[in-house]
Amino acid sequence: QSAKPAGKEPQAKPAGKETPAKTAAAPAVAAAPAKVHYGIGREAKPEEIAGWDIDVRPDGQGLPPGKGTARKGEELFVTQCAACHGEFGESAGRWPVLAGGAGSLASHDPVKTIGSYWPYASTVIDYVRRAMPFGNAQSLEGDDLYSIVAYVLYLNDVITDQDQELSDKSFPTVKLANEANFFDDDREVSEKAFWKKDPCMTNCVAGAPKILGRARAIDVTPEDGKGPRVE
Amino acid sequence: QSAKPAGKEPQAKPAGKETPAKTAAAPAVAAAPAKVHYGIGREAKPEEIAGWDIDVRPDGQGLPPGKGTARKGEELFVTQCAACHGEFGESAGRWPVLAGGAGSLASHDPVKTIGSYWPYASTVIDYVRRAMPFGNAQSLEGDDLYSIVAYVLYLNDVITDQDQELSDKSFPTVKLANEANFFDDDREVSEKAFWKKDPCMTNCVAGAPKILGRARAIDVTPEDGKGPRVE
Amino acid sequence: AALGPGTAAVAAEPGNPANLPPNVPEWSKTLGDGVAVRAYGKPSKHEAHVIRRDVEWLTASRESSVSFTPLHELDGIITPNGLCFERHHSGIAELDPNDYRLMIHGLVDKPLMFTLQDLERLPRTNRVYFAECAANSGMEWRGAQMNACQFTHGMIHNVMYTGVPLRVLLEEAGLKTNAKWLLLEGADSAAMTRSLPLQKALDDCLIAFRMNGERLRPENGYPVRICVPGWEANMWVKWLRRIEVGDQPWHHREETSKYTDLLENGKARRFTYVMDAKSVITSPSPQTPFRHGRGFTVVSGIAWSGRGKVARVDVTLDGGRNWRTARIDGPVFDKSMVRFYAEFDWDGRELFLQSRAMDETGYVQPTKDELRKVRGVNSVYHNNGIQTWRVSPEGEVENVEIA
Amino acid sequence: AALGPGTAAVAAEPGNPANLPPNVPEWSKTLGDGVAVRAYGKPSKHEAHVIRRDVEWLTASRESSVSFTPLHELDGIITPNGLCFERHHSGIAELDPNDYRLMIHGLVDKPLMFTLQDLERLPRTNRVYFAECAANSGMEWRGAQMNACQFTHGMIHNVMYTGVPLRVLLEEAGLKTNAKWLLLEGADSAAMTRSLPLQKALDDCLIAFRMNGERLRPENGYPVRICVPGWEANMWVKWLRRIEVGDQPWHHREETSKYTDLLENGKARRFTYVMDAKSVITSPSPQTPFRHGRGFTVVSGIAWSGRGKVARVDVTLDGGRNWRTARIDGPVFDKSMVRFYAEFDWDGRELFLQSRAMDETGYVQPTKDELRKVRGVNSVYHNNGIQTWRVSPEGEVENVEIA
Ligand code: HEC
Ligand code: HEC
Ligand SMILES: [Ca+2]
Ligand SMILES: [Ca+2]
Ligand SMILES: [Ca+2]
Ligand SMILES: [Ca+2]
Ligand SMILES: [Ca+2]
Ligand SMILES: [Ca+2]
Ligand SMILES: [Co+2]
Ligand SMILES: [Co+2]
Repeated sequence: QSAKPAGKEPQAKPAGKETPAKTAAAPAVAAAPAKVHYGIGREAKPEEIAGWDIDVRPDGQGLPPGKGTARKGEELFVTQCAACHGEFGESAGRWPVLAGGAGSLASHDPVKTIGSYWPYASTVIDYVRRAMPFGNAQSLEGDDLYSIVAYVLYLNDVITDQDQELSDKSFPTVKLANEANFFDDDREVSEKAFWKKDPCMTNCVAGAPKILGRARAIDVTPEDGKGPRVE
Repeated sequence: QSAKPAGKEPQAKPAGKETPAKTAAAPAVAAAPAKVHYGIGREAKPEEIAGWDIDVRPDGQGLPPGKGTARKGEELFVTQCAACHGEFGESAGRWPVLAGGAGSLASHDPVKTIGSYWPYASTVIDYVRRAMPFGNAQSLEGDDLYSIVAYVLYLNDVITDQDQELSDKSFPTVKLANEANFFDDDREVSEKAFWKKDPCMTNCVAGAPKILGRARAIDVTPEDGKGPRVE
Repeated sequence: AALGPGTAAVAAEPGNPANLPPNVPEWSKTLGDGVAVRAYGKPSKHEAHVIRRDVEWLTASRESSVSFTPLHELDGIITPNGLCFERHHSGIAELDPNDYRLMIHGLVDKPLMFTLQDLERLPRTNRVYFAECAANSGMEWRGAQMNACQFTHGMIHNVMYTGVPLRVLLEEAGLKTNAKWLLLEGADSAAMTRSLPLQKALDDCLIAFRMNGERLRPENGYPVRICVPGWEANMWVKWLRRIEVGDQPWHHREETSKYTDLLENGKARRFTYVMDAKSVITSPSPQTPFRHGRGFTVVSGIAWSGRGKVARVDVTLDGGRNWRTARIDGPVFDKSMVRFYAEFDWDGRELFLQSRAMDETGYVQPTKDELRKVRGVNSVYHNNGIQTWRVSPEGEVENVEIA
Repeated sequence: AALGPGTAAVAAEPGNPANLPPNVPEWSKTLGDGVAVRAYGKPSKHEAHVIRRDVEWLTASRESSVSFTPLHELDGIITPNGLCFERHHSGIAELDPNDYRLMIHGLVDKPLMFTLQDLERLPRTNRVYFAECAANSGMEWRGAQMNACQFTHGMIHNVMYTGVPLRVLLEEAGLKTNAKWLLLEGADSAAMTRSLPLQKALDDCLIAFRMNGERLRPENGYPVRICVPGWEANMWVKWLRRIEVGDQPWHHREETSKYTDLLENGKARRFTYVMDAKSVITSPSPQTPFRHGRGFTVVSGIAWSGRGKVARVDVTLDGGRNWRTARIDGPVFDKSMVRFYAEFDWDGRELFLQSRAMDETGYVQPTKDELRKVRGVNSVYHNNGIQTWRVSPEGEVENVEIA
């Protein structure tokens, strides 16, 4: 017995370029020619793009020039990162943990770090460059950036030699252990049981409801201010 | 050439009493009987109604007990009303004019007052009782109310004898001159020309547009702070 | 800077070079306010000009006056609650919701008293409706007067209401067979009243307690107002405290002295409830001129009708010589605003922009002159004539009347 | 006061007798604030509890945290702008709109730079979409934890956006034949990035500059964000500054470290974009219990699906033993919230309320156990399991899990 929604409103696809050409008022004085481009916006200059194009990809595209070692990175990390992330990436207080957690992913208490979870090392350099240190973003570049990232990878046992040099040349060769454990969204296959024709409407479960757990018992709802953290 | 609105949404009539009976979830444990009343809200007590039921109709329904004369009302009006409406209802500054304007309705500058425009005297007693004095509403009752209203009607030449007594008995006999000049909305007849099948789309007016008036020239748009008033 | 017809200048690019590429602005480096610091948010400080405004000379006091919605700064069909035009007759009544009562009495089987909590236990519904003051555009009867869309057309808002159909409450009380009219009364110190025909009450009126999802705002009747869809907003009594059922209209001040339409011959129409189909171009308009010079651009506006759905909107660039049908975009609801757009390539010449709404009953928004021919210029209310904006070659926009 | 099962008490009538009939309250006698005194309005002081709230223990700092929409205090389908949940990664970037630039480059024929004014010259559209954080209900994977609808489900809002289809901008730049992915980047100091498949970009993504009629709020990306309809809100990059067109995804932090779904076997799903169909009863819920005792009452909630329209919502009063189809009321849009109601006569007994959404693809919202069976309890994201509220005979409501 299916509900009849009070009003069904088909949302048409947003207007593409064709729409105005078909339905808009052209100037009455002279019909507008069907146009391929609106001619709005100007060309972005190469130097403008260079200033903002800071992304790095796993294949190395976008890596900034520079080089560094974990040994050089340690001091920088201690000065600029450790206050939050701990001297060894173990985290100070509730700030994110950056290292550890190996072998924990299938456990009851997975610890997802660069070493234990992340699929690509390029993500570290990209992210630190764009977002860290927290509150002083986009301040790291060149050799300092490579050195800090090398130290973070060293903390994660991704590189084991403190003097191994990472650079825009060598960086793409750094591989992370967990890469193969990611797979693309497969819900439409693995969860196809959730597409049900006729969900049960009467006598779907036997017996009276039994309470298995109550949020009240856990008692972490504000204002209480205690309890587990989530990401 | 008619536009196809991007999405037409029929708004069903708001749910009446039948709707929930037909489609709502009844308690699974025991089906709710089709009900005539929801049983929500409680009976309003007569004394509660009496305190809020302040409206007055042209036929006299709702007139509060009391009596008064314009002579008695004059002093009350001067004390409580004249600061805004002027001693003779002519208005002080930009507050509403209460008297005058006879014969002005068909002119270029109609002055719509109780005497010149209003159809029913009951409206004066109802309105003054509920809304005046401005900022001290519902403060007038009984003989004071009748006296002030009598004075306002006297200012409007509706009554001409300062000592004529108005009371809940006599009030319905007071008639205003303009009553017959009101008629019910007839737009669907008198303006039926506005229902057009195919409004003109091309070459609808000959010649180039000629500017007849510009708001800029009148120059009363804020922040200028001068110009005519509207109601 | 005036450059003469057909030579509209392209404005220089705005902005502070320090914040433009290749440079990285401060906000891309340092932290901003955290979450819930703004527990109830408000617009950016750069939008401080987007506000309701009043016209000082219109009335003697702000407590009985009107503020206007900044239509020229809005898009889509939803009016944000903070910008809904206000019309108060004695200022904003500030009710404590615990003290709220709605009384229904008169020609009913059982007079009833409802708390706010009671109302929320009855079946409710969600509807989008425009509310337009009958005096909207009232300052324009004699000619172009207000040089701003906000002031020519800003006594309207369009909101999604949640409320209980009035019919449900009336049936709960039980109507006597001679019931024909309702008196609606507000709890403000104007104790605002209007007479409502029973047929409309049973059709689509809502006892509303929410607007755009949240509680009504104080200036819009918190905690309860009535929606009278398609009818003049003066009837949408705010702070609704009482409904009396009767057998005849009350002819109160707001339906005699006010909200009656004086015609040229001195006679006056009363009970002119329905708001006729109407539209206006909100951008460009005097407060939002073309600043971009020639080229492709968008004309945007709103249309509505108290008789049902808007069926079509036409736009002219040459003062009504030639019309093109505009693109209606977004939901089209019964007795709700629609949003329309007309895109075109501006060659920099002088324009006379107008829009013309049509509704599903076949009503076509008239020109101001067509309207004056039937009504004269003394009506004050119900001015739904077609608005003209002149666009100069420099892109400035002004309110004009043309032949 | 606890009266035992089946004897729910009727609350005493609220209010101060001095303000109740037959008495006439102050606000019916004296003037309130005039018009435009509140040039940009805000809610009544009696609604000060209707705010976004955060959970202090969730994160180390409010600049990277979340605040939750008070769903239990809302109705209809529009979320007021001031109450839209926030998720910032480095606080609110406060841009000057004159300094706003959107750069499009990469695999395009001509890299382009747009000002805000430029964007408003392109054909725009108005759409209502929900935006739900993929982590919404993420605290409930291992069992009932948050005793408030605001905190179990409040990382969602539903807004009418005005914007330019992303497709229009991409066609203006001209796509190279090997274009397959887009990088979206924000101007905040997290320089938030996500990779977006080109197909979605060309389908229904919007470059939005308005929400519910007015400019975006600072906390929602002022002046420009992207809407990625039906997909997790993390992709709806705020303060959008740059779009790079590429031939492969970037695998950035927000699509590797975060927003990947760890399964029980230690493997993880990535690119889980679509938000599955979901619903929740917003009232009664722990923050809005039944205060009225037995009798007729209304259960109200919201449902949504990232795959299209909600087709139907069922409600159970007995913890899923028996279901009835609820009444959907108000507009039903694609990838938008709907509002549903289920009215019933409460006899004062204990209830286990649940709602179950179905969308037009035939997807049925699963129970929490069905979900855990496929995903385990470590996924963090995409928890769309059926929520249970226990109603006690006294009308108190709590978040429970049941068998
Ligand atoms: C003031 C505190 C603070 C400092 C200093 C800081 N970080 Fe962070 N870091 C954070 C926070 C907060 C986040 C999470 C931000 C978010 O939620 O998006 C984070 C996230 C990260 C992450 C991603 C963690 C994950 O699991 O996704 C990395 C890597 C990182 N920081 C590295 C660094 C490095 C390297 C430095 C120094 C150059 C640094 N951080 C300095 C607070 C800090
Ligand atoms: C402080 C100013 C002030 C005072 C004092 C005042 N009034 Fe008024 N009066 C107003 C205003 C303002 C209005 C219009 C209110 C509105 O717009 O709804 C009004 C309207 C009226 C009207 C309706 C006018 C019309 O044309 O519709 C009448 C009648 C009236 N007042 C009578 C009185 C009487 C009688 C008193 C004294 C008992 C009084 N007023 C005292 C300000 C005042
Ligand atoms: Ca790049
Ligand atoms: Ca820690
Ligand atoms: Ca507690
Ligand atoms: Ca009465
Ligand atoms: Ca005067
Ligand atoms: Ca001026
Ligand atoms: Co009227
Ligand atoms: Co996901």
